[in-house]
Amino acid sequence: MIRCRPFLPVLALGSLLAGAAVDAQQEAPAVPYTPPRTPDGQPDIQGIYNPVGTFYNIEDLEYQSLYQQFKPNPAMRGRSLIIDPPDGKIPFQPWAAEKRKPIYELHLDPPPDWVDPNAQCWPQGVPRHVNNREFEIFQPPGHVVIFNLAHHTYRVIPVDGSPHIPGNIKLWVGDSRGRWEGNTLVVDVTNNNDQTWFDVMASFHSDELRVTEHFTPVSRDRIEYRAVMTDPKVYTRPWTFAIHFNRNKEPGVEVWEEACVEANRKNIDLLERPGR
Amino acid sequence: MILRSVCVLVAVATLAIPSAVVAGQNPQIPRAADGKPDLSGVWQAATTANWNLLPHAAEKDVPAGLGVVEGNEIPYNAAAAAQQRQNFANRAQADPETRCFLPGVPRIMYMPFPFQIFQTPGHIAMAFEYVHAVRRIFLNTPHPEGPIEWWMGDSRGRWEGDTLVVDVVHFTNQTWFDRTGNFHSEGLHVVERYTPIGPNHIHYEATIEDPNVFTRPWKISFPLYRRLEKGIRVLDYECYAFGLERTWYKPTE
Amino acid sequence: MRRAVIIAVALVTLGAPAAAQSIGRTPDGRPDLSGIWQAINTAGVNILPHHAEPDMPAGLGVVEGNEIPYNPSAAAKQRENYANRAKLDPVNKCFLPGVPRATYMGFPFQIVQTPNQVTILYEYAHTVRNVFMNSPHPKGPIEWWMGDSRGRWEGDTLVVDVVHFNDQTWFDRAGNHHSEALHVVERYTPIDRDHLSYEVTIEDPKVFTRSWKMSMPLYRRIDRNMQILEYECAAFEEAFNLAGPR
Amino acid sequence: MTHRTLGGILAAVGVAISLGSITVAGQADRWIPSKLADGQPDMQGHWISDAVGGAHSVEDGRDPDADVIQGRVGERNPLIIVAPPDNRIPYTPAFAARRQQLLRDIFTPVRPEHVDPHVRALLDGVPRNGYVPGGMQFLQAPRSVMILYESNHAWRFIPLDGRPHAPQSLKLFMGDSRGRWEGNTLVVDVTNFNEDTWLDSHGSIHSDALHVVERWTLVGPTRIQYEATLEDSKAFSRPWKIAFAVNRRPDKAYEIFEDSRWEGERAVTPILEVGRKDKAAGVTGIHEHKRGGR
Repeated sequence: MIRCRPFLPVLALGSLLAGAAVDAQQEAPAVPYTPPRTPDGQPDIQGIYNPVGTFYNIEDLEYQSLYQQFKPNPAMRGRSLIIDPPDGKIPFQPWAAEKRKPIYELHLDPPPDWVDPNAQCWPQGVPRHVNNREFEIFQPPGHVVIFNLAHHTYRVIPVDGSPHIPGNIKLWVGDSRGRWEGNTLVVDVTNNNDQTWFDVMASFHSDELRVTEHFTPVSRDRIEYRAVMTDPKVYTRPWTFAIHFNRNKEPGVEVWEEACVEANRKNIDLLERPGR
Repeated sequence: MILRSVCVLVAVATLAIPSAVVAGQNPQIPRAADGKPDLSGVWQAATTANWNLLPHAAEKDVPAGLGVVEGNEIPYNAAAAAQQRQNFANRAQADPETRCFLPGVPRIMYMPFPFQIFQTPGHIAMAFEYVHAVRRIFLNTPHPEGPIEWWMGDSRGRWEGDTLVVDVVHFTNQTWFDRTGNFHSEGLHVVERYTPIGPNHIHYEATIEDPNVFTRPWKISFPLYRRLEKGIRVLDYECYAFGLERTWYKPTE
Repeated sequence: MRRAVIIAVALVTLGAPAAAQSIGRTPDGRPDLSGIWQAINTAGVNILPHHAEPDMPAGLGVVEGNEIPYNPSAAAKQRENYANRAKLDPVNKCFLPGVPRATYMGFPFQIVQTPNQVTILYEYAHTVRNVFMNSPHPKGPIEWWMGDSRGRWEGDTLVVDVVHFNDQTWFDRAGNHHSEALHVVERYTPIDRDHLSYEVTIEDPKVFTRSWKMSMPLYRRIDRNMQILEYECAAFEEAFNLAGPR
Repeated sequence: MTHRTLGGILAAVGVAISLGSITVAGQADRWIPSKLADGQPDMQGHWISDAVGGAHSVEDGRDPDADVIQGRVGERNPLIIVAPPDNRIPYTPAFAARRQQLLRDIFTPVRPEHVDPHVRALLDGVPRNGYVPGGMQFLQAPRSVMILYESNHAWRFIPLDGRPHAPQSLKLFMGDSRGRWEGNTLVVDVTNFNEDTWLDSHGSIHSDALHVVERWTLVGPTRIQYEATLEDSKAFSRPWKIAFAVNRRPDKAYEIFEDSRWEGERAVTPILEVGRKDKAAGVTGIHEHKRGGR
């Protein structure tokens, strides 16, 4: 049997989400945790983690499954991964809410232009990059690098005080620059392009999106994560998204290759267009 | 007092070494905390090997190149040689690169895009600009048991003196070595050798073995150049997404 | 103690000009710039910061301040050039690329250095530049694709003054352009044996509101048996079809 | 005037030739060129070959009829082919037939490759670049000689350090040159040619097996004796030779100016239009002319 992990986003997501949202709202331990240090003095948060969240509908945890596995969970009705604003909704400007509405409504059977960008194997963007599948945090000197199992995407976060790249360059996972505030990794993400969604529900943004992330290790095996999204083109105010990550404690575990474009027949058809 | 002045001298001499050594035959290699050569940084090959591993004249948008294959010959068996000719004839459609697929190893190493090496004692990672390919090189651990077919293979490394030796297996038969249809099967076995030859150059060598396709192992080699531009970083080249952009964000007019 | 300090200072002095010690020199004491060099960047695509497009990798740009000070009409022309770049880019017709574009087209070039003449041989379209040392520009008006280059040494820097351009060349594939009044000053400074710092000042009162600069490292190609080959693009059918009828 | 004209170049050629001819053959033995720091005889400077007409036809020189039209009657028109004695390129039967067909195609050209590569602004190759109109400059850096041709800003970099040729499969317009000094003679071994250049405008083709050995002998302060042996196992039945004098340009301050050939190329499209029209009208013929060399 071939041991490669197939690209099966629907199944994988379904299993990941079983009961995930319940965990999401649990309180962090009260005792302050001080992680060990890497050789270059960073708090050491290296390891493989699973996000406890959902990229199906970050605004409404009642709907936790995708496509054919659709099973609403009434217990979670009204709960959201968005902790600010208090209503748990993305504060879209009116035009943007209008624009999103039909895409939102047709998400179960979207026309080609309204397919979730991530389902097309495009990189996830931030924060979806850490609200997706299993990922690994790696801390070589001067950097925090995050490798995501899904689509083998990665983020490089220099923590050396270097400045952002010129503003007009737009990237799929943006340009991340980090710093440690105590044991919390604070990352400023700019240079995002406008092609990614935060979930399957057309939660879009513009290329003026700026994300400020906080990674706070609260125990050896758990990191609390907050991201503040600012985008004056699309939102009426900044909003905050919160999840946490649990360490994968399986001994000797490694994040292995997962091809996406290469394994997805549908996408191959999309690629058959003039020019390389 | 004498002792103290000697200390000063030693300190100064140590500081002065890099400039003196750069000019000599014994270049200063940056080292990691564990004493191994420090390969970390942004690197790029400057060869034309991605177009053709072998010597080739220029074509439209293809610079000429002297080739990177030792002996200027790839030892195909008869059937594989025929397959290569067929690949060449169909290369406009058949090259997996035209579909933006992961290019495999060693091809990713000479794609004309930068990549960044991250290094810790047990684990070396490479992050590539081209289709955000990544390679994870775990040191001193065995390959997972196969059969496994990965586009980028499974890389396991070890240090031999100042050379990082990386053994790569578990490939698919879907990748090519270049745009002229040079190819391999899933039986491909690549042994890479990364030898720093100064602060800003790595000598890269790969031995390629595939009993299904080649009659003997063969070698490629070329230098990797450290990108010295201020603020250099790996950007993105998400080529499968080109031309498929959406306009979700535009206000309706 | 005092003696030790003196020795230490002497050593520091020796050690300090790291580049100066590690670079090769010609018999007349000048830095030896000879060899095969290449810019490894994407300035040929766009000298300004840009994201990726098909066959055109992203890049951080090489222009100081990330801005080209066009006057309004020149800015409009750049936008028009950009929109029609597939058809209008002179390099797509295989024309000589001008200066400084020849430096960062992604092809290697070779510097041949003699005391009175430094010649630069480019692989792209067998372009060549003769940099005559310490001599004046010929009297204009002259319009050459590659301009007229006159060089001088300022310390370890080869400074090349280039004038007498035509208005037909671009700076990159993004339609950044100039007029025949272009004045380029190039500065080639060795960083070490295998790297040059290449800095260019661009001036053109017809097109820019002030002078501006680009800079990049140049890498010595240390590939085995490295030599300049040919990119004779006029021989490619496509170039021929694109260029004519004229 | 913003561009130097071909006329100006040709006038300069005339001056150089008359001066060059002063050199007496007997002086060559006694003359010792000055040496450069790396021991090379110094051949730097600007030179012009005496082989006017060779570019038109290696075998025949310029056509006398064309000389009448161009007002060049009485100008020198030496033959440059020195062996075999009949001044004919010893083509193999296959290449003789190919060339014959090419001469017909030159008469009614319908494809770019029916037009002289020189007219198409392609590189002339070796040895043709040495006898097309325009001079050349020799520049010598340690262990290397560079030839900068005026025509079409072509150049050759000739390493003298004994390095091997580029891999055989790599084909180039100008070939791959490797040089060495034998006394006062620069011997250049040139291989790796493609099939796309002609040796003259008269369709004198060669194959990619062409191998040229050039001998540039400094015979006096103002003269180089040039000789080239051409062998080509596919195209020629045996090696053959060309030879001509190359004279120093008297103007010490001379500088090579830009010759942007392709950028100004306007000839090929009309040539092909006429050729296609003729071909469509059933015109056939063969490109030929009188033997003008002497």
